[in-house]
Amino acid sequence: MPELLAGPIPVERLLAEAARPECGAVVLFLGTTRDRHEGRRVTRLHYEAYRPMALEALGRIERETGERFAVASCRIVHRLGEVPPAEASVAVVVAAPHRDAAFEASRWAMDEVKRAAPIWKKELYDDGSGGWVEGAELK
Amino acid sequence: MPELLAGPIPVERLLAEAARPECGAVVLFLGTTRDRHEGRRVTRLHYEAYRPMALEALGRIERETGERFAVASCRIVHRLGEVPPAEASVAVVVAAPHRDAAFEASRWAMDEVKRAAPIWKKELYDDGSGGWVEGAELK
Amino acid sequence: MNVRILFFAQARERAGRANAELSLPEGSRLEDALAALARDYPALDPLWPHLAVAVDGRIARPGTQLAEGSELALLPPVSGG
Amino acid sequence: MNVRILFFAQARERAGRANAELSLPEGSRLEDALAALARDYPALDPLWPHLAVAVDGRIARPGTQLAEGSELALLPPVSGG
Repeated sequence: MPELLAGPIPVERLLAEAARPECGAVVLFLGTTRDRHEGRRVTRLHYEAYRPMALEALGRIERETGERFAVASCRIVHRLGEVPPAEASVAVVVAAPHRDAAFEASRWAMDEVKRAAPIWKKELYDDGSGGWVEGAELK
Repeated sequence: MPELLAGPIPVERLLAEAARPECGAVVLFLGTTRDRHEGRRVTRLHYEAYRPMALEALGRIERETGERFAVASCRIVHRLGEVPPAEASVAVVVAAPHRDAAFEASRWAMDEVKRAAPIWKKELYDDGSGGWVEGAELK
Repeated sequence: MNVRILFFAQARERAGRANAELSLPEGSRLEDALAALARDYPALDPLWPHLAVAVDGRIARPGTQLAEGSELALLPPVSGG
Repeated sequence: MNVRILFFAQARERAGRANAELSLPEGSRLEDALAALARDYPALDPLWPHLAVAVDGRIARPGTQLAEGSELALLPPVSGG
């Protein structure tokens, strides 16, 4: 089950929940906030979501990851609200018997999160202005 | 700098050390102990290393990962001694500006660890016997 | 009938609000609601070509039939992650 | 001269020990040390085709010149990770 939460992503809990004795590989992807974008200084990011639809989209991605790849589990957690530089805005955790599937599944799931979840990111700059990040049109 | 250590891998510390404001992606790979191998029940793994040469090999892999891929950092930590099922025996942490490079670098580094580091794994079975895992001949 | 409108991200900022109620004749379709919104919120004009619209949590086509209490969401291009 | 031998993994188990000292004539090469080890530890026989050997932490060829205090390591196929 995916989660949308305010505040830091509980990475250690996610890893503990992903660990299972029939798996030899866990891949954790963290998307973290960069402090520069196209030459401007980013002081923080603001995320918002259409929550019920985002949870459904992330849940669909979790399930589809399990169907497309030989993995035992896929969990996606996205942070909302303000995220300072170097902190994680999204975590994807995949556990799999073998590492190739874990890497491929994690990458695919992350691409899908960016493509298909109704979540938006605004960059806030050091001059007080802000800009929504150019994204992907939902289909 | 790589580490060889007894006891659980301090994943949270490694992630905190990897986080940096110019990076948008962190990929953590954990190799975990499986409880079955070719139909036998594995109760734990035993790892040993030729420590100075293993640290040199892992350090070389960390550096070469940074040269081959557009990543900001690569850290490798391998646990030695006994490792129970579902616990991590190895961690590779890569931070990069963009996620594709982070995934590719992590995967390459992990393949290299298995191929080139003088570290050995013995499976201990529930009947009290054990077996060294067939590995890669060093070149 | 009344439907609920949710504005997100740029749509929220351009509309100046996060949500609204819209009264429509019985039998209205999504395209009727969108025409009303285009009239009421001219600041949304540059966004329309890029907006997806969901009805009750699913991306919907303009011919979609609305019902009392339907939830319409205006969804700019997404940028999660 | 004396060199130090380190046995790892299967080599350690077959040799029945983790390390040993070996006395060799001055000017000995790695191949001379390996011949002595093959004599002293027949249980290593099935392993030799698969062993790599390091001298002072680097994989070495049989012609490598040894020195007083050299550290030789017998390295079975590796299986870290």
